[in-house]
Amino acid sequence: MTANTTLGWTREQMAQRAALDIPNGAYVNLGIGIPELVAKYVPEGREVIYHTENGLLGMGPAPEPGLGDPELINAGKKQVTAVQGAAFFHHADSFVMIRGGHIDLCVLGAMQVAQNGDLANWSTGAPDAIPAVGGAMDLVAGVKTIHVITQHTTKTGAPKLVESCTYPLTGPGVVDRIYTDLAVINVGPEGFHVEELAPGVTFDYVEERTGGNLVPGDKLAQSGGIPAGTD
Amino acid sequence: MTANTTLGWTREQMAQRAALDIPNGAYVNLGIGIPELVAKYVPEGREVIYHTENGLLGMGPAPEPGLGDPELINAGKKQVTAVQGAAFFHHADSFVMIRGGHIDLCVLGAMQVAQNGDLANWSTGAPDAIPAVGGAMDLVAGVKTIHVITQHTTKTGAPKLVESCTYPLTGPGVVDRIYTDLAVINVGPEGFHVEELAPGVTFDYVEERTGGNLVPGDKLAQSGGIPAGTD
Amino acid sequence: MIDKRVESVAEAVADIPDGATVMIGGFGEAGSPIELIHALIDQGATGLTVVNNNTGSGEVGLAALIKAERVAKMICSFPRTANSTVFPELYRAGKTALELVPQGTLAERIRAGGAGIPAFYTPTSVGTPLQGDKEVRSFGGRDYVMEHGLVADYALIKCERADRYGNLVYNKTARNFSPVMATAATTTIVQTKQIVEPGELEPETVVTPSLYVHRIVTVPQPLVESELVAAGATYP
Amino acid sequence: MIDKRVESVAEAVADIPDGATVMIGGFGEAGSPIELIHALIDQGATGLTVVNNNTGSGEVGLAALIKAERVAKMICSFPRTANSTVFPELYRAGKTALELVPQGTLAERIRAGGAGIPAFYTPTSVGTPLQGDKEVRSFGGRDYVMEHGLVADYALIKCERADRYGNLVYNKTARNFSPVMATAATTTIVQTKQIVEPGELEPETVVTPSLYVHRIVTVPQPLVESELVAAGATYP
Repeated sequence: MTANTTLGWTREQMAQRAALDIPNGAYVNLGIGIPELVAKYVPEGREVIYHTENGLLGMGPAPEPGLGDPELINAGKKQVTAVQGAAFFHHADSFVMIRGGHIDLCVLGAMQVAQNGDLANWSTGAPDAIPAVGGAMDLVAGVKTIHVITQHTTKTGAPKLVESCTYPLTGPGVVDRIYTDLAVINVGPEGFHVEELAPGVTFDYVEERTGGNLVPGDKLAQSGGIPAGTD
Repeated sequence: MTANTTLGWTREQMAQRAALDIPNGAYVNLGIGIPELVAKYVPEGREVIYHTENGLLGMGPAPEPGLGDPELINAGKKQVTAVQGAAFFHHADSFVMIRGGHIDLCVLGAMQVAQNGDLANWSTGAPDAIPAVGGAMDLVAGVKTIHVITQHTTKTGAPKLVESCTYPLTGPGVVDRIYTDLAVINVGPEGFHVEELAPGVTFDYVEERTGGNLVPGDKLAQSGGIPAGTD
Repeated sequence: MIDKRVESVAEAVADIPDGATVMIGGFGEAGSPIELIHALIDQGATGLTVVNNNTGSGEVGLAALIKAERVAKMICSFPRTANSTVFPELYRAGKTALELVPQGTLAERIRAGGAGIPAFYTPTSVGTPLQGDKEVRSFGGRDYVMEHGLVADYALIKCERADRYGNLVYNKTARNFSPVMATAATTTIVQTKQIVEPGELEPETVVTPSLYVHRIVTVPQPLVESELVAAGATYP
Repeated sequence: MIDKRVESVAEAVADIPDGATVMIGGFGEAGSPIELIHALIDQGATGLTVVNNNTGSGEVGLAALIKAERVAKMICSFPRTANSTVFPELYRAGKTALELVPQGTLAERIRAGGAGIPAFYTPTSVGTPLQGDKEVRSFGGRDYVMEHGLVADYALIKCERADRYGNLVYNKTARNFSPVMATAATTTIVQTKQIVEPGELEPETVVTPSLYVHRIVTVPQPLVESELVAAGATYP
């Protein structure tokens, strides 16, 4: 890995780190934004099948320029491809997969995560906001494991990992693990359990930027690069 | 029509009479027994699509000998064929069609029909009977129109059209019309409304063999054969 | 003979009255029956309740219907769109109401409506603002909210191939909400790219069986919404 | 690489414990996974709760499993069979319990179980003895009964073609309950007539997507139940 000009992981590195924890054979739904980047970093030798809630299991990467089909898109409405062994289905069937607990892992973005696992990622609750929820509430209610990728703080430096969410919830107690630019953090009995620190980042540095209770996790390690997956 | 040796319609004629009332373009589910005979008597020029609840819309007649597939059967578990324009689907989807009110007409057999339209056709309620309901309760609860084909009386001469059912109900107030060997009878505000009598059969003759309130219907006619449909 | 074909999109939507509830297929542009929507704009029906996952893009298709102020209420999961300010402006001005429904709950409510199921319980939205004042009930120690089936007077959907009976197959992720909407509407109106002879659609692969379809109109080369939006097109 | 294939029907069912709830696909003989059922008889698990529309025919397949007294309880819609006295005898002797469920309610309960829906309302059985002591509730002036989702530890199903991921297609009316059972079981075990390469199953026509399937065993020429029954065959 090349040296970073700023402390902590880049967006790409966060995605790369999250990708390490996706096991072979997993059925995975990736949210819009940084989570979309995860697919390209899954280590070689692991076969992972991507679900997009608009009706495709076996989503592949974006098409070659000029070869896309405007009727083959992902949940973010970007053109994608279908892999060998894919299946198309309608929306109700797609959410049977989600609500029924058949998707192993969902990787989502976040506005706030509380130390009890509450997630807020759909609305700031501002009076003039146009509320838009999409499939986020279904995903967090139904998918077996929820991983979040997010910057550790907002653009103005406010913590996104908080004691309790001030934004409207997407779901209560749903987050299992958080990948930020500074650390890999599990949601556990004592709140935020730091399992891994980005290169050069200290526990204290993370704690100063965290709104909830932060404790060293069982496997706390300083990352000397992108380490092997720990799940 | 050739003369009958007994008073009233034969099984085949009952089916023929019921078939006259099936309009062009109808989606129809036929029960086991006499109702199965209806399909072959639908007048020429009418296209009717048959649903079988085990997952086929567009059921055709029995296959030629030796050409059947044990995995292409009807609800009575007899081998059938699929017509051009058929569709296969799973059981939950099949009962979406039924429960959702998408089948126009169901023709069923009966043990008893009450003058308020209650139907009993699945169990005698005998203590040692093995209860078996199949799809009958779903059909009567969901299909838009329910027609019954039945002998007017039991083999021992007891009325099957009764004031109120003594057998366990399949569904309350569900029957619209009854085709017996003696008459065509609508279920209406005053009970059993006789709309048509089989050749040589009188209203009084029917009334003597009926357990509930029998009245002449608006269109009461003596059938001089198998008449034109009245619906 | 059963033949559900009609001659034109105008004829297909001619009887949709003011105040109707209309389900419109599509997720973004994929599966959006743009010609049927434009015919509905031409036809003039207003005060509509529209069910769609989104609120359209640019100023064509669903966004154009909304911009023409024909939509009294939207029922959808994601009314924000990258390329349109149409819905947000009318919503903020109080001219269009919004019922926000989680996407999976929306799909399941439509399916339930078509399946004769008046209500069901789902874990989605429990403990969130969208739980609202809905009934919450515990099954096996977990809380669920009660949601109601959703039906419509009309469904406007788009498919890839159809036969005269109304059997349909779709193209890739353009399938999305259309098969369940077809089950939940009193009258389902389909625009198809191609009409084929009965029997050409393999019975094992029909997605929407014919009994859910009432009118079929052929639109061999439908407009592509993203191309129209990129070109700054408007409708009418 | 993902590869859900196992070598034999014996291996496929080896871990099914006593007392398990097992959904078995098929409507009559169509879709009945007869080799998997026979492997389950050989394996010896007992005290099973079995979900199937019927109770088998003759003394092979499901009827043989019941005759071997491995089934403590049947959940089905139509336990009477033309060609078997197996279930009636054990039922009358009190050796096998019965939960009788209307066919459409059975299908929908299994679908709900797979869909994460703990309960729903249906008009079916209202005002009949099968309403039992279930909750009855009025929606829009009509009464409905509440029914619960049904899940299983295992599903045993049969399909026509599968790939190593577990995508499945079926043959005609042999599809019946299998696609919903596949969604409702913790472990879904499939016998397929043929294994094909990934990509050979057209993605538009897959009926059971791969994520519902856990084990696949190839049985190229499955036994035909009606032929066995006609020949008076028994198992084991």
